[in-house]
Amino acid sequence: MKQESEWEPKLLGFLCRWCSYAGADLAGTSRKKYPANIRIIKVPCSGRVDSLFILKALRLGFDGVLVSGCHPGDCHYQTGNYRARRRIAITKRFLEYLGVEPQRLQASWVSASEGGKFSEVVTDVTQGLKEVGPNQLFERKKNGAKAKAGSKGTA
Amino acid sequence: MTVSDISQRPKFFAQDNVYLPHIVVIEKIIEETPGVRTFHFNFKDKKLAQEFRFESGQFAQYSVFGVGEAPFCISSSPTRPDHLEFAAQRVGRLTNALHRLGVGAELGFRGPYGNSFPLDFLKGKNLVFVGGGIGLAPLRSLIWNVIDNRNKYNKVDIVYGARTPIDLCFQYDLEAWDKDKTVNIVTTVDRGDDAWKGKVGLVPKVLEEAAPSAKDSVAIVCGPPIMIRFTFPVLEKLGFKPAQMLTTLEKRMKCGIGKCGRCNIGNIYVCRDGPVFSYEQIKDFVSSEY
Amino acid sequence: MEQKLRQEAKALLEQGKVDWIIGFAPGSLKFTTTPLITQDKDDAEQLVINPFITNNLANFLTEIKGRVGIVAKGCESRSIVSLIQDNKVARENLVILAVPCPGIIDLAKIERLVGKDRDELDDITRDGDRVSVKVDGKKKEFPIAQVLFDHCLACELPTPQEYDIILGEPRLPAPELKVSGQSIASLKEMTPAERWASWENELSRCIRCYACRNVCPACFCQRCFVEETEPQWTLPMPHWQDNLIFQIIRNIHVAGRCTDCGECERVCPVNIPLRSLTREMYDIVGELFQFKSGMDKDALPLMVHYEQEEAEDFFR
Amino acid sequence: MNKKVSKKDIAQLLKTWSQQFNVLAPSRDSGVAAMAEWDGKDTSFLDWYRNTVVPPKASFLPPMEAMFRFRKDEEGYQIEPPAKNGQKQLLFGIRPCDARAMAILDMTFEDAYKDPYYLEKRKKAVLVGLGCTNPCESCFCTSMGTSPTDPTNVDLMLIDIGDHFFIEEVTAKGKELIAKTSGLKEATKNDEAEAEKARETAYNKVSRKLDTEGIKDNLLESFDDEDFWEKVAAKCISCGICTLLCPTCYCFDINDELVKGEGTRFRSWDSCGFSLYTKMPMENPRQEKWRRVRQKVCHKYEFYPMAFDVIACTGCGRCIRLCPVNWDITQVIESVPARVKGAK
Repeated sequence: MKQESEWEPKLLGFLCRWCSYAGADLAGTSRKKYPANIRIIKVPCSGRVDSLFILKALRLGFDGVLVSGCHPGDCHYQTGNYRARRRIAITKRFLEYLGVEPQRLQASWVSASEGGKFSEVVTDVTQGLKEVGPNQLFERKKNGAKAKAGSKGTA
Repeated sequence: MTVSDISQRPKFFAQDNVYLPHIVVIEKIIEETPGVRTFHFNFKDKKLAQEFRFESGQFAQYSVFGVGEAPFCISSSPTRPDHLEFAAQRVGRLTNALHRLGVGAELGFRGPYGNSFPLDFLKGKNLVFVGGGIGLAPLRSLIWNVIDNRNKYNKVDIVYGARTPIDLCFQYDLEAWDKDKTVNIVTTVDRGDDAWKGKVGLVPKVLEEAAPSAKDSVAIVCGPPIMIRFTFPVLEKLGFKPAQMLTTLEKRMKCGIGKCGRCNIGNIYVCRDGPVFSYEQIKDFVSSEY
Repeated sequence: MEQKLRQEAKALLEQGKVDWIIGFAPGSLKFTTTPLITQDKDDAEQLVINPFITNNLANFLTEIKGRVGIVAKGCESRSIVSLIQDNKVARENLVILAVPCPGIIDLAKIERLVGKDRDELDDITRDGDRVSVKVDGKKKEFPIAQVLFDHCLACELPTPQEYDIILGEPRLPAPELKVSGQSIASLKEMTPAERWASWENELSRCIRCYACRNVCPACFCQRCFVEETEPQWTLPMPHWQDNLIFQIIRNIHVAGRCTDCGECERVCPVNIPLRSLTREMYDIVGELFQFKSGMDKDALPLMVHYEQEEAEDFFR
Repeated sequence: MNKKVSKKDIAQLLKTWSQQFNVLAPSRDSGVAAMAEWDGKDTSFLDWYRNTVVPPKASFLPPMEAMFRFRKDEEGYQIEPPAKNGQKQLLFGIRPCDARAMAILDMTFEDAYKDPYYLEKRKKAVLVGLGCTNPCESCFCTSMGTSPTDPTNVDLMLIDIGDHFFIEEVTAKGKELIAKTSGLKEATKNDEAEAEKARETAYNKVSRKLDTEGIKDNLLESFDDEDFWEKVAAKCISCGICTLLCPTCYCFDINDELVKGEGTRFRSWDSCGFSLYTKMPMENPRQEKWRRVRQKVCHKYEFYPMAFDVIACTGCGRCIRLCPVNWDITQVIESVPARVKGAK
């Protein structure tokens, strides 16, 4: 077993190619430091990110997911990020209701020129994940609290 | 129809658990058409390779581990046992994964399952093979079987078609049969191209023109369901009785042994009671379920 | 009300105004009804309206071709409106026969109250806001708040807004949110870990019969994501992990379409409290976007529309 | 001489049997009745139990089951069959309809290629039947070749005679078990008469009837009657309740799961009611709903009788009482056109 302190969270980032992905690039070329915990998937628009991607990432064991797109009003496709915002909003709220820690799904607006902001976001999100610990959502053995008895005593 | 007697079939290959696959290794891959590949393979365990027996028309379940399992007929002939072959068209999840594999890759194999072409019944008869697209795969097992025992059978006619010239599978076989003076082959395509010298037209139509005699003949048909549906009436017109028409069917299968419940046509399970049927056996259901 | 319905339905078919009538007929078991989907005017005689018309008939609209006369309670009318928003059905092909609905009786609640199964009861009758149950020759009375479905107690639209013919006097909503929201409230009292564990436990019973999905008018995809093979998002087998993902995504997909008709929870053969998922999503959508499903047929669907400024608070 | 056991001693009896068997008994998880591992004390099911929601087939053909594991190493793929579980199951309280269903399932799993997973568990198991005293409104077992107290397909049959259960020793396996079980009382002549009376009372309580005379031929004749099947299927929502929870339905799916290099092949319940059930990449022979409904009805009442000479329905009534739209198999069978015409 690894020590608690050695554990590093794995973060999956879905970055819009028009802004946040370029922002990440800029962070790299301008030597802004950010944690190596993030694995990046380039998407054509934050609006491309289906809630399924997020769930699948958590199911596969990623400790957190970051969706990042263009600032409101700046979408290359006019409205993609607005749609993403609605979708991520309900996904996030719903997952939190189910018992997923809020830190595991994060979203940000990062433009192509905001290399600094990108590194801050990743640092911040990674820190948040370190606080909640490894994702064991889908690994847990059956130990759930018994729900209260319902009906249908017979078939 | 009662439950199939499987005692006369080559023994299925399994430890004591019919669901456990054996490991086979891909030895060669032939690109038949843009979407179809033939895989030559052999058992990893040399002893099993020696012991394995099957008959023309039988199929097996092939696993790509981690993706799943699917049935394909064994398309090579038991008369040429140095390796086994099957052909797969890239159409779904499993076949996509299959087409990503290279020589040396390992597959799971369990079988052989199902019945086979009734060689005793075919003996001494004129044989008319009617194939479409990848439907030639099960037929070619039998055709090579017949050619390797040529004196046991009478006249052999082959009518084979595909959508376009590049969709013709097993072109090396077609050439070989074309050269073979003991068999008569007609190849057709739905749409020709500039280089195409053969016939143009749908298989049932070309079959009707070729008009093979029904006397002492058996027709063996395999192809896409739509082709099968249109070929039977043509054969009937040519004087073939339902008992003189054989086909081999393809259905969705999971278990391959008559348990999982998907491949039935009426009370017949394609995997257990087939895949080879006479038209007589399935004609009640064929209009509505196939 | 029943007589009027039968006359209207028969006339609609006779005059060729509709090709189909969808309504409720008596079921084959005590206290049940069954959907009646017919083209035969004589079948109109079988139509009933009673406290057991549970199904959401809007579910059948997407698979029926032609003009349809449909019996609709408030929740059905909302589902119909939602389908109109999504261009799944055309308003001009529908004749909506509105039933002002006083709420549907939840037999499972009665079973729990009297400790008997539904087929052991002699009679259930409703009189205003009391329901009396006859069992073993004795009569027991309950206030409706104890025996109606939770979703009926939360009903915001007992009388359809969108209709062509109305059967009876309109009813006003009288939501009892406190009673109907009990199960969600008790879930919210738990810690996140306890909640997740509770869902793990509930979803472990799931057998993947997909009744929740197939009974849902808002689940109209031709091919559901759980059955997709390339890529295969979840395995089509009852692993609790995959079951839970199925429910999460299903709820996200029907957000803004779900009208809290409660059918998913009613039909679940293994008693998974699915309404505690759907209702929470309903409330989230209402809170974040002030969106109420199936209220306005000219409104844009939730996920098609957006406002310049909304739901910003958690974006960095 | 037959034995009897006091209702108060059932816990003791199950405890005794627990030493030798993995005892399963009716239990409720969140109100859903199923056969589950007995907890060592609770016999309250004797009061509430009528039948389970999840049929006992689940003990032999579980909703989901690992077939084998696979792993890739330097030498290629390694297959690891499941460890043989030596445990013997004792199902206490199985109903005669479900016991008959087990006998029907045996036919499929014994046929031609033997199914090792099912048979391994099934062969070792002991079925202890519990006669019904309070059949459901949806039950029609007496029309399907069995009855609320039918002992045919169990090893032991218990019949409620008031304070006691009368024990009918049916098979050699059952007799052997009783011989090894101490603390049982001898049943008297009077007990035997009581048992007979209980059988009759229970039989008469099953009110739903279905005439199945000639149904196989009627269905064959009506097979192509598309109008009829479309009408029958109209309200079906294509869910899997009636099939997955049917005690005689056995269809399954096979899937591979691969997690971090460790693979498992699973089989899991599947249903012919699902629209993608027969879907092949290019073609789906049962795309339309009525074809799937026809398959379900005909499989039970036509194809199974053709293959095994028995209707694959035991009248347990689950499909009727659990159906979301009250699709009722008995009404459907009654209305098959060839019967209505007078072939009946």
